[in-house]
Amino acid sequence: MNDAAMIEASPLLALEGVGVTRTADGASLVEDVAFTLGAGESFGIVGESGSGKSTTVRAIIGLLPEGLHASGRVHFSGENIAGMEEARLARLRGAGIGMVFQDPLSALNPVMLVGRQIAEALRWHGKLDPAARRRRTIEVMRLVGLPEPERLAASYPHELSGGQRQRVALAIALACSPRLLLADEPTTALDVTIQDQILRLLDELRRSLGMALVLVTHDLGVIAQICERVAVMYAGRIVEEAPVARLFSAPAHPYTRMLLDSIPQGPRALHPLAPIPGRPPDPALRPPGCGFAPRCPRASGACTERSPPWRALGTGGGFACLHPVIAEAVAHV
Amino acid sequence: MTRYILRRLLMLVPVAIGITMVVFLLVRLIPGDPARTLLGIHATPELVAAMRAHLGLDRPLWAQYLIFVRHLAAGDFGHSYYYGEAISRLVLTHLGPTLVLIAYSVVLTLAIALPAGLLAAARRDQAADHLVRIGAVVGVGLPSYWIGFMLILLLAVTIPIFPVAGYGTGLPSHLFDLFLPALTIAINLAPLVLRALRASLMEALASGYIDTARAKGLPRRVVLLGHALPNAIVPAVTVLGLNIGYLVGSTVIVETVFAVPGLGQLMINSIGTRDYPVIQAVTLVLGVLVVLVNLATDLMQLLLDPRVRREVA
Amino acid sequence: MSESVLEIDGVSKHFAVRRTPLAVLAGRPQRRVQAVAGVEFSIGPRECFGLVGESGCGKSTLARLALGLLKPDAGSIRFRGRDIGALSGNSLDALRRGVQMVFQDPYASLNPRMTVGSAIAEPLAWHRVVPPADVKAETRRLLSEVGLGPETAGRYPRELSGGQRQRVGIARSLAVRPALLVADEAVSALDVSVRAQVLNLLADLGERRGLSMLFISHDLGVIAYLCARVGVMYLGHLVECGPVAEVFRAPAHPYTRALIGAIPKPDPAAPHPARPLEGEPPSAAAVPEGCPFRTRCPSARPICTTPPPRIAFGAGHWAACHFASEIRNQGAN
Amino acid sequence: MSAATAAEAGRETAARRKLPRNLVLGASLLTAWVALAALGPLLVGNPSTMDLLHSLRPPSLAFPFGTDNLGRGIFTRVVWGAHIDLEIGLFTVLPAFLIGSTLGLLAGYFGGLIETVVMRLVDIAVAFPFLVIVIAIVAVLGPGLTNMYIAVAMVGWVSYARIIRAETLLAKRLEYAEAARLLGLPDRRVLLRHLLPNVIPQAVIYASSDVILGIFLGSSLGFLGLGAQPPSPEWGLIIADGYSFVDRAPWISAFPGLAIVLLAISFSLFGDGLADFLRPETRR
Repeated sequence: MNDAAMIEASPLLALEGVGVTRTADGASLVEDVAFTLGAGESFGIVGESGSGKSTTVRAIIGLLPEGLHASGRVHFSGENIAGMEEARLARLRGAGIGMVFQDPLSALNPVMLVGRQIAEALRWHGKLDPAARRRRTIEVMRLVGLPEPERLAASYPHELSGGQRQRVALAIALACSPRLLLADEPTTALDVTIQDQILRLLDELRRSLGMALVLVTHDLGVIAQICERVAVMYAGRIVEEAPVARLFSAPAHPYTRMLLDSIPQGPRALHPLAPIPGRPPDPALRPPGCGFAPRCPRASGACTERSPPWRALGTGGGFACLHPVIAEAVAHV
Repeated sequence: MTRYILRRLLMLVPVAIGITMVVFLLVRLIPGDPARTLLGIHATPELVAAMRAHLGLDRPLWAQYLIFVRHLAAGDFGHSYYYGEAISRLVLTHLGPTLVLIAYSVVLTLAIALPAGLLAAARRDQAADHLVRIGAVVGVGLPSYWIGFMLILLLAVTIPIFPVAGYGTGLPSHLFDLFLPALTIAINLAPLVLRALRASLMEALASGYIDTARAKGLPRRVVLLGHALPNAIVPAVTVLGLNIGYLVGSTVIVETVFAVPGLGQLMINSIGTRDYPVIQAVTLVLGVLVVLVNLATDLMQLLLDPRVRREVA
Repeated sequence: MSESVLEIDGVSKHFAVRRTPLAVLAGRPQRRVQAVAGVEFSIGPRECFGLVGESGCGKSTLARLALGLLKPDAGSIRFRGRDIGALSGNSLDALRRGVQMVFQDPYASLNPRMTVGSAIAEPLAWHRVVPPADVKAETRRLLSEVGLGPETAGRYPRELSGGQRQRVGIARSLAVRPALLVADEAVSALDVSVRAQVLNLLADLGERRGLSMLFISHDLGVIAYLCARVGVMYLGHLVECGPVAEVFRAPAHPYTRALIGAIPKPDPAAPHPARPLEGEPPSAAAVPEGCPFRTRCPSARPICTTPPPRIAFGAGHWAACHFASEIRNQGAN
Repeated sequence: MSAATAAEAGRETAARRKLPRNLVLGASLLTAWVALAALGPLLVGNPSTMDLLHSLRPPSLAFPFGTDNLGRGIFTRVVWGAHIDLEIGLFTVLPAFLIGSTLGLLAGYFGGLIETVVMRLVDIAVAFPFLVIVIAIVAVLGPGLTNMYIAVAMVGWVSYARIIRAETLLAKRLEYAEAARLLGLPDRRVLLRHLLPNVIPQAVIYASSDVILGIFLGSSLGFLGLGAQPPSPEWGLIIADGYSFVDRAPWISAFPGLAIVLLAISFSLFGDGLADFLRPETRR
């Protein structure tokens, strides 16, 4: 990636050396994460549980669970927001950066009317009077495709269906027209047909509102459907970043390759799966060097000595591996 | 809503029957012949027989129970042997102080538990939290008669602000005189409510909707008071409701310690004088009181949880 | 074809909705939910039959019916030709041992206070599957059959990873030497790489032991990988059934078509239907008359308020839709 | 991910699971109490020996906790009282625990008539304030510790029955109980091997806090003159004696009170630690 060019274009979001550690035992859950995101772009982060993908997006707006500590720099619109004091960060949340979460039922306050939960964000970001807030609430509910917004606004979350709840969560995030939306597994708790609706909605909204999207998921299919660029995380690190087409057609990192080979593509007789042996390491007991080395058939002695350096590719993105899958990938360095 | 309350009252009927049966059977536990026990060992057989007839002891048990219930329904608890007046009047005159004491204790309990619970949850694992939690452990670990003793020692004897005992006349005077008794109960009860509130606040603060609220950019104070507290208050009220029996039980001791002329004191005095019908009546009234206060907490939960409110409406 | 191992014949099951005490007090009427309605299919020896559907479609109820944990309101369930519903006591227990379950949540299905070894040894010893002296050896053999080392026997479930727990659950089910495994969302809780391992394990076990399998999942991909035939459920009804390849190549029910179209494919170039399936499934307490899918069906016409006929296409492929032939001729999306 | 991290952390602590600090501290304190109750009386002399020459003496070297109006050493009496009050704790809790847990387990697992009967009795018993109904029963049976134990057993079992029934209902629906039944194991085996070990910890945890309530109850009744009878050095009784001398000799009531507080804190530490120990990740 051409760093100079990116900085000149002043990306909307840029992470540099972001790490997250657990205060209790010093285990590092996320290490040295860096990526940039232009206005209106859609960026996916994919990984298995424990890879640190959710922790990374939460670190962006300082919503880490108790007992976790973030380091590194997060530039949003050119300003470093990492370590910013809570009150200033709060002003940015919702207004500049919105976020939606995995479980739409628990993400909504069960004892507060849906309409009020949407309007609340408007109130604390302050510009509108009550009548205007109400208008905007209905407007944003329409935007996310909620039928009969006036009636639904006077409902409690438990009175809505799963898909409607996730639309409400989306409406809350979008109420103040943020320029960046962080979505943490937004469709994992939903049925396939509802997932399809929400993914299409996210994609449409991003295009029509010119809003950038960071989407975290464990599902490579979801990435393929709505992301332009994607980062693959394993054991707390980004192991590969690529334009979405390249990731699926010519992955460079052995983990990416093997992850793709773990997805059923048809009957076993025709497309047998070659599972990755073993399981991801415990964050507290991560081996030195490349985190994937113990499970990697291409690993050499050098892999276990130090973390492999990041190698950028001319086609965009890059990878961290001493023995990449594709020789051509290296040729581009 | 009215329909709900009516149905809820209807559900109390089996409990009411149970309570009256227990109270009725209570005096049957007296070893030996109740009539003789009541009259003493020097009574003549004729007198005992007359007493048995008077008490209805010569009839079958179920018939005695029906008579007992019929009298109750008419507000007739019988006569006190010791005070020589209608028990219903005795109970009425002693009910007031007990009710004031219970209400006062609940108010003080909430006045301690709410701010302390919020403080502990907001400053989790910090000094304030530890202090509150230690206070709570010590608070429940103090027997009420001993709290009473220490309060008297400190605030009535050493620094004579409050009276050692009494009830006064007129509400302001009641509230002043009952401050130490009510505080005694609150010191025992507040830790239970406080623990429940802290735990449910912690749980609420770890929920998804708190993430959403923070992601909206709400200030911490609004997240805590506007989102966590409304969800956490219901379990705390439940705990208060579960401990109403404990609260009412404590009044018996506290009234004895501070010489409050309430039902508890009446009961203890009547034990000394073997005034069984009075003991029976007070047990019944306190039982009914607990049932009614529980009903009130149920309705309170209803008002606090909009989901339930809507379900019922 | 030899005699079926499991025959589900016109099975229906209703549940009385449990009202909260509050609802009882408020005088709400008793509602009945139709969980399974007139379902029929059969599973042959060594066959793996897949059942797919979204949450609330009745697939888990069907699993419990097949296991004899629930009794059907109508229809019959035959295991090796004997009606499970007509048996009780010891003979039911003996029969039921022939059908074992692989649970979705391997953690909840293992007693937290029993070691892995004793959990597997218990049924072995109780039913004298092997002589008492051989219980230990057989336990180790079962562990190794599911790919776990003998040292696992001394562990407690909480000390294992999700994939390991699922293997333990499978080993315990195999202890009583069943002829049929019912797997209800058995791989849904697992990460992609671990899921592939467990899928291969199930497939290998099926082949090696000659097991039949009822494999229930919301994920068409894993069903296509593992199963020869598939049934599609919607709101308690089996709407389409047939060989997996046929159903995928030429789905004949609009719901199957929509379901296949809604799966995010791990290929950015994969074609995507122009429009998503609208709306969400109605409540199982208010199943539409006639075709259950008509309220969301893009091809619905007035005739759909009458019960749809079952249209067969040979090779055991059929669909319950008035326009099945038309839909089928449109091919896959 | 945060849930996954938490699970990961849970597995971590389970791997190197050690005894909770509260449990160790509470258990040591309780051991000390039991030792005091067993051995103390051998060391400190007779608690009922009066010495009117030394009545109402403040704490000193000769009388560490002072003396009462009859010149009895409060220290001696408090040490003897430990024995009585620990015994009260044991005898108020044990019968209630055994009766209640058995009834709760049967009611929860089998349901039907036994459940209906047990739960109706529970409903009625909880309608009364515990202390009031116990006082009422003791009032008719006559004061004294034995009658108090009888009274507590009559109503105290309901808490255990409630807890165990609720836990059993919950555990019965959990998949491991279902898995055991699917494997063809009979009711008795499922009940004793799979359910009991998973439900009983709740009752044990409750019992560890119930002991405090039992001791409070016993000493309250002593205080009210309905429990242990004079000249017994039961703590509640000593405190009641001291009330008349609150202005002149506050130490009479203060020290036995402190003893109760310390004993209560020991049990509550033990109980909290036991709760951490017995239900680490058995439920999520």
